[in-house]
Amino acid sequence: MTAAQIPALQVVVALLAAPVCLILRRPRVAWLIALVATWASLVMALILLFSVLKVGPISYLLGDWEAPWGIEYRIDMVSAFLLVIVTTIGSLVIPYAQASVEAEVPAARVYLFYCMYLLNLAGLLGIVITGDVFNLFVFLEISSLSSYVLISLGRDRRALTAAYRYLVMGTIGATFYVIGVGLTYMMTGSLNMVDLATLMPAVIDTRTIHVALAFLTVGLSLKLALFPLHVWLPNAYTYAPSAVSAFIAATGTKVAVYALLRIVFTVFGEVDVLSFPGVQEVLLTLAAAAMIGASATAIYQENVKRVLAYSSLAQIGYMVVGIGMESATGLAGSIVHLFNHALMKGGLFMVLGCVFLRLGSVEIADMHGLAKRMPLTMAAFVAGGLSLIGVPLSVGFISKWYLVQGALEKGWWAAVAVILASSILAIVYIWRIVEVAYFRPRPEGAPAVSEAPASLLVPTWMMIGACYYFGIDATRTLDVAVGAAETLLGGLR
Amino acid sequence: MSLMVFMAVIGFAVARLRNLFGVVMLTGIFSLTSAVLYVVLDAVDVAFTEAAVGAGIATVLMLGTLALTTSEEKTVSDNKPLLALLLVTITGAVLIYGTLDMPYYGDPTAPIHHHVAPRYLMDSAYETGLPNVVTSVLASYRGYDTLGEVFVIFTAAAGVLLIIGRPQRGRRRARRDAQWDIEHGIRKNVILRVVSKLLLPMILLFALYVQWHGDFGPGGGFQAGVIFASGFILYALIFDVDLARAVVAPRVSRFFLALGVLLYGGVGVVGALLGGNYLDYSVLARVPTDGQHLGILLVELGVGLTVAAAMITIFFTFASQER
Amino acid sequence: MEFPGLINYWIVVVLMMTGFYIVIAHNNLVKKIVGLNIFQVSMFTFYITMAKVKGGTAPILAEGIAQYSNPLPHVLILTAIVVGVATTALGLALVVRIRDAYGTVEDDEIEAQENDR
Amino acid sequence: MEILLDAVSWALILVGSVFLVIGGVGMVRLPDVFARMHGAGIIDTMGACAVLIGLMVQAGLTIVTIKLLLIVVFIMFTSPTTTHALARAALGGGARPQVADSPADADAGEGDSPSKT
Repeated sequence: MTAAQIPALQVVVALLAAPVCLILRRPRVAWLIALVATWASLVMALILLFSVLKVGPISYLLGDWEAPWGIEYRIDMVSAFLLVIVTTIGSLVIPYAQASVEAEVPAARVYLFYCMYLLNLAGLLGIVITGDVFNLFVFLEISSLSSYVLISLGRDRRALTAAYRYLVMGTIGATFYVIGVGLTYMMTGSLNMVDLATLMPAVIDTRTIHVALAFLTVGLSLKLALFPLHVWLPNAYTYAPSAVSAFIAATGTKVAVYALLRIVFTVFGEVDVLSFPGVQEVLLTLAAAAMIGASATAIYQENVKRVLAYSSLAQIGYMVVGIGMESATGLAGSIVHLFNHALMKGGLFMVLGCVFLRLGSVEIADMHGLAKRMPLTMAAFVAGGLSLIGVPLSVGFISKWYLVQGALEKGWWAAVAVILASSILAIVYIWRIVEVAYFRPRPEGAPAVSEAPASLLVPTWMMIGACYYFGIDATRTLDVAVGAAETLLGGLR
Repeated sequence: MSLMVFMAVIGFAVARLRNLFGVVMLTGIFSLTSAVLYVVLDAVDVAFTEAAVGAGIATVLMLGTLALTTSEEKTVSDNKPLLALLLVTITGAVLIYGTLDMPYYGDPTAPIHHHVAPRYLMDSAYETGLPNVVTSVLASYRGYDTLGEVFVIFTAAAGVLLIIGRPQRGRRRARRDAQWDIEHGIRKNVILRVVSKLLLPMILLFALYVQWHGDFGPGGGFQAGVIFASGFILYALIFDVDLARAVVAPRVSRFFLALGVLLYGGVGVVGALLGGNYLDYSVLARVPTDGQHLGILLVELGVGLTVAAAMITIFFTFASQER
Repeated sequence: MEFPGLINYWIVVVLMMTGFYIVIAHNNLVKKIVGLNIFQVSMFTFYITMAKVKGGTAPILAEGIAQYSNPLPHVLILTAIVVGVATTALGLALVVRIRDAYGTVEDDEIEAQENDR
Repeated sequence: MEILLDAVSWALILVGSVFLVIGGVGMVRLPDVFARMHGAGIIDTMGACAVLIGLMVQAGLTIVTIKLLLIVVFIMFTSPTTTHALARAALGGGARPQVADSPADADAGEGDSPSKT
């Protein structure tokens, strides 16, 4: 019985664990429930991935009502891959979060923190797995609401304004998305993605559908912080508690990119949206602006978390370039970059969590000569930084390699130049921090700082180790990514 | 149509007005007018919810925030009206451009009336056996949306607890300065107390009626939960908030908050255990329609519990803030 | 007669843009939440106007009634209303905390305080 | 008999709506908070109840009539209480009614209390 129910249980286990955390108000028990729930959803995600590899897309009817009437879960290669990404990060951040949350969240509310964390995870899983456009909005709201609350828990008072601004922009994005869904529903009469894809060619030339596509993309690009609409992201990642910024940086924007992929390639698949006049150019220029602009600003930041936030903006630019290329290799590059970036950024933010736990601040000025006191943490930072730059043998290299290959195939020299330029800028801002930590003498007045506790270091090193493991033996992630690109593009060819 | 013009006028007034109390009142009126508009447009369930939730709870919460932030007046410093106006007109123009190919208002040949909806209208009578099609679609056909939505309310309540919840060590008598006399005034005021005592049982009775009447007429879990909570909010407004907290201890409201959600999720899990997919009610009883009836009643109860507990928790957290 | 056919949608668009303008142009944090509220309520009106069928009654099955309005947008809006209230509640809770932390609810004053520290 | 019932109900509804208009105009024109409350009072009591009774006559002896009756009873309870609470709050808020309308007092009365809230 349970084998057939796994798609539903994937989301429901994490969803129902949250109220259980609320009832049992002890932090220790809440942490345990969160651990069990996240690891269970990781196991389920892996089972789903293997069954999708074997059997092909799975369809699961909620409440036994057929597709366009009831809500349907469609899991194909892309969503199974995303499920594994989100659950891996979710289950790695939990053991890490135990010590780091004790330090940053007032003790009386730690159980509520885990409740919110589980809701955020369940919301993200719900977005990835659903095959219904409106259901995606509902789970988008669950994950966004819980991430607003999680961000506002930061110790610095600016976390509150960061959460508030993210709430206002996120709600506008979600409302734009619903307007887009309303317009498509008005012209086609259905909410199911596959059903929409079949009905779309008939109505594609109407102006309403063009406007609907515009609203859907603007709404989602607000969520994934594409260049002009990224204003909320730097503050949100910088002032959130470190465990929260590690989780949100690694999964939040990735799921929004997935939703954009799903809309562009599945719902509007048959209609080859990217060949419309101007759409591809706009997307690529925005992505290029994101890559160059964000990497440049990252160099001048004082707070290391803010540096990483701006570098996330640049990495999102990479993914959007991959989407813009609309070729198998380009798309595979951006999909595999989803996974690689999640690992890198998650690992780097965890490193900063260790630094914050010991030092109480992540400003560059306070990190002089830190490597001597916290060798393991800073070594992890160097490894993560190198993989971010895209040094061979690291995951960053794999995704950059595929993106460059895709760009060469299409003959876009500008894109190749932008990718390389942004990697060079990445070297600059990573080196700036490494230089401060390793080569500056530790000032006398600085507090005596000891190495981060094992409970923080082990998950951090597992994340950074995964960066290099999947860098070297990239076969598994790559054939999933290429398969995913095929299924998405399958709609077009 | 005229109601819409009326709403547009209210919208402009809200944009112009400086005094925040006026703005909040106008938002309440805006929601009420939209509720009347929904009745005219045959959306009775939505009108019910919009009036109860949009006009009721949202306005009460905003007034609570204004009382806490004590900034009735808004400083006059619109430093970027032109840029905003430009952006708004562009979005508006794109939307109006989009409406040009839309099917005309209310024409029965529009695609949405032919693709998915006819099945709900035709078959829901004998598939779920409920006259109110909206409730059967809400709870059964698209029951998963409603589960997600109950979790949205759950997130909001837990979030408010997390953001401004203050651990209450027992019922401490809070000393309030000016606030105390006004509140004292209300408590001493006989007329209000007597009338609210008369009204309270009616409100709670009406809430239960709305809860169970959802299958046959407009009503259901959300509206019932909100009306139930408004009874307690009235009690808290008239009598002191600490008294109200004694009636519904925070721990109890937190428990019901989680209970409702677990009930809803649990019904789904039971359906899955009995062989159907998740949230499949027809396996709950021998005859499928009875199963649907049972499932929808339980699910609506779960929704009602969570929404009531969420609104009570949110209001009490707001009300017990110290300025 | 093309004219009345779309006039409803144009008014709904005007409503949406009013709400959108309030959110963008006004500094007061509570005013922004009010703007969000209006923006969402007008989006609900858009869905409900879409669902209306001329000559149709409320989708409650009763004998002798042939034409019903479309129930699906009503269900979607029931979900969206609750989402709107949840966002408003969270936004207001954040406003209260910001008021405690910064002493003001005006966006520009907050920004001024933020830059100096 | 049928025409008589219709005539009565239409008359009641017309009277009710006239009162509503008067109340509305009263709310706008009257200078003082407490005076304006009279306008609001008219709307609640005479206007709404007349229209409702007109509808009840129209609906004849059905469930709907009982529901309308309940609404009338509910309005009869709540509207005076709300007006009372409003008056008390206005007094609490510092508004003082304009008592004697002799010019001397009016200016003095006008000067110190901002009655036009």
